[in-house]
Amino acid sequence: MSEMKVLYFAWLRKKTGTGQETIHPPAEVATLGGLIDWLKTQSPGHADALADLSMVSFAVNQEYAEVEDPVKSGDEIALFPPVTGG
Amino acid sequence: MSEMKVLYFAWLRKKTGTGQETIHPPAEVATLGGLIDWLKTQSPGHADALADLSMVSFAVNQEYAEVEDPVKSGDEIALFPPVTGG
Amino acid sequence: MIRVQRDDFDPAAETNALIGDDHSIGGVVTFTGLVRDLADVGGDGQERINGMTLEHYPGMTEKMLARIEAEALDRWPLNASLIIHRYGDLEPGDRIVFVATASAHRQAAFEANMFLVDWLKTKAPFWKREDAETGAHWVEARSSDDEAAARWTETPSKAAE
Amino acid sequence: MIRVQRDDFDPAAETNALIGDDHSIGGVVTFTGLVRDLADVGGDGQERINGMTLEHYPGMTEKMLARIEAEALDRWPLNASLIIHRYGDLEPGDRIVFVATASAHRQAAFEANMFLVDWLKTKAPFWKREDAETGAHWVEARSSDDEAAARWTETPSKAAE
Repeated sequence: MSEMKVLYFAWLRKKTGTGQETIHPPAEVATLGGLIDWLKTQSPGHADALADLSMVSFAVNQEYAEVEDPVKSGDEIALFPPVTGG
Repeated sequence: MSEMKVLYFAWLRKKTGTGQETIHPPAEVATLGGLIDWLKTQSPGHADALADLSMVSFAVNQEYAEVEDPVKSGDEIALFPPVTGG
Repeated sequence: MIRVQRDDFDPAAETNALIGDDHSIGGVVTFTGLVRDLADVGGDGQERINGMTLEHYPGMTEKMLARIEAEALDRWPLNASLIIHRYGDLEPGDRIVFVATASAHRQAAFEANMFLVDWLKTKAPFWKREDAETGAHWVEARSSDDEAAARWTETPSKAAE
Repeated sequence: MIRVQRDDFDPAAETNALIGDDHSIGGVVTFTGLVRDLADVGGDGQERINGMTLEHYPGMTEKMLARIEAEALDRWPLNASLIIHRYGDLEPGDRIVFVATASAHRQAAFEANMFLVDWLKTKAPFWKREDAETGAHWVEARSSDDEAAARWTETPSKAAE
């Protein structure tokens, strides 16, 4: 069974109610997009946070990623709004 | 009789042998170019300093000026190489 | 050199340390970003803010800053560079970010500094939450920042002089 | 604010004084020009220099600096600006010039700072004499400085953001 760590930042942390969780998605989840679809089924908060993906940026193992990029067991996934530092 | 102050900077000061002089050019000197022609007759050092005007910048009363600009009694004239500050 | 820290810093001491005794440096450019007491809201509106909290993604932040700096060092002839970015709770007037670039000639120092600041704004995983009069809210990313960063995807002007 | 002086200055103290308690400032850009120990000579050559003397035209210098600063304040939405230029005898590593610009947003601060430095190099009546290994010589003006200054004769980009 695959195991991944998912991090949420800024308002995604607020909406999902967690800053970090360990998840065990089904084996057919092979892309970031697939993972997000699955995450949306996990709670109303997750569904709300991920309803509009144009408002969300993604990283896999601390590298920016797109929904079509692959994910695999052991990955660190991060979901966050567009950055506003500097 | 007209009286003007002429300032020389950098290597123009060295070549003319003076940093500042009060001059009394003849009445027909009415432009910066005319004044420079007259100055060149005042000493070999002046002639040498002003031999190549492409190497010289000019100011009249602390404003950049061109050879065709007018000069008159009481003016402060400055002759210097292109600036290299900053 | 990059640093991500909660504490304030001393721009003068940082700049002096950056220059050291390297007398081949002819120009040093610094950018200091400060917390403003006015925030831009929709349209031309502004509202007063009492403070700001900066959240970041530990690990990825350092990775991105190091990469951005390496890119600048690769693209411009810099003698030295420094990025400091703070996180945590900040008040109006507080320093948020500091970028310093040193080069033999000014053009490289200016260009590299602007590049670093533009990339910080669009690539470094920081998020600002403003504590405004009307309540706390997460700052939205600005398209003008994306546009500013996009200009560096072209080949930079030859900044050797 | 402009200052022409023989003495050194403290960039940190100057910058802090410039910002004061103006919390509408979001970005501060500084440029510090330093005396290099290598001078560019003909072609790609360089020679070591032991020091430099900066001569200027008292009166016209202040007039030109004040005018250049007024132009920058007119063209960009700056909260504050400062130009300090030294004259006299300087050694490698010494500060020659300092330009600081503060604005609500970074783009105006960066552009105005570059404008001021470019104009200083081509309009302010200073002349550098380098004390080089091969003897003292007056530094020649560089066409690249004229080109850098010329870009500002166009209308500047709208730097309101």
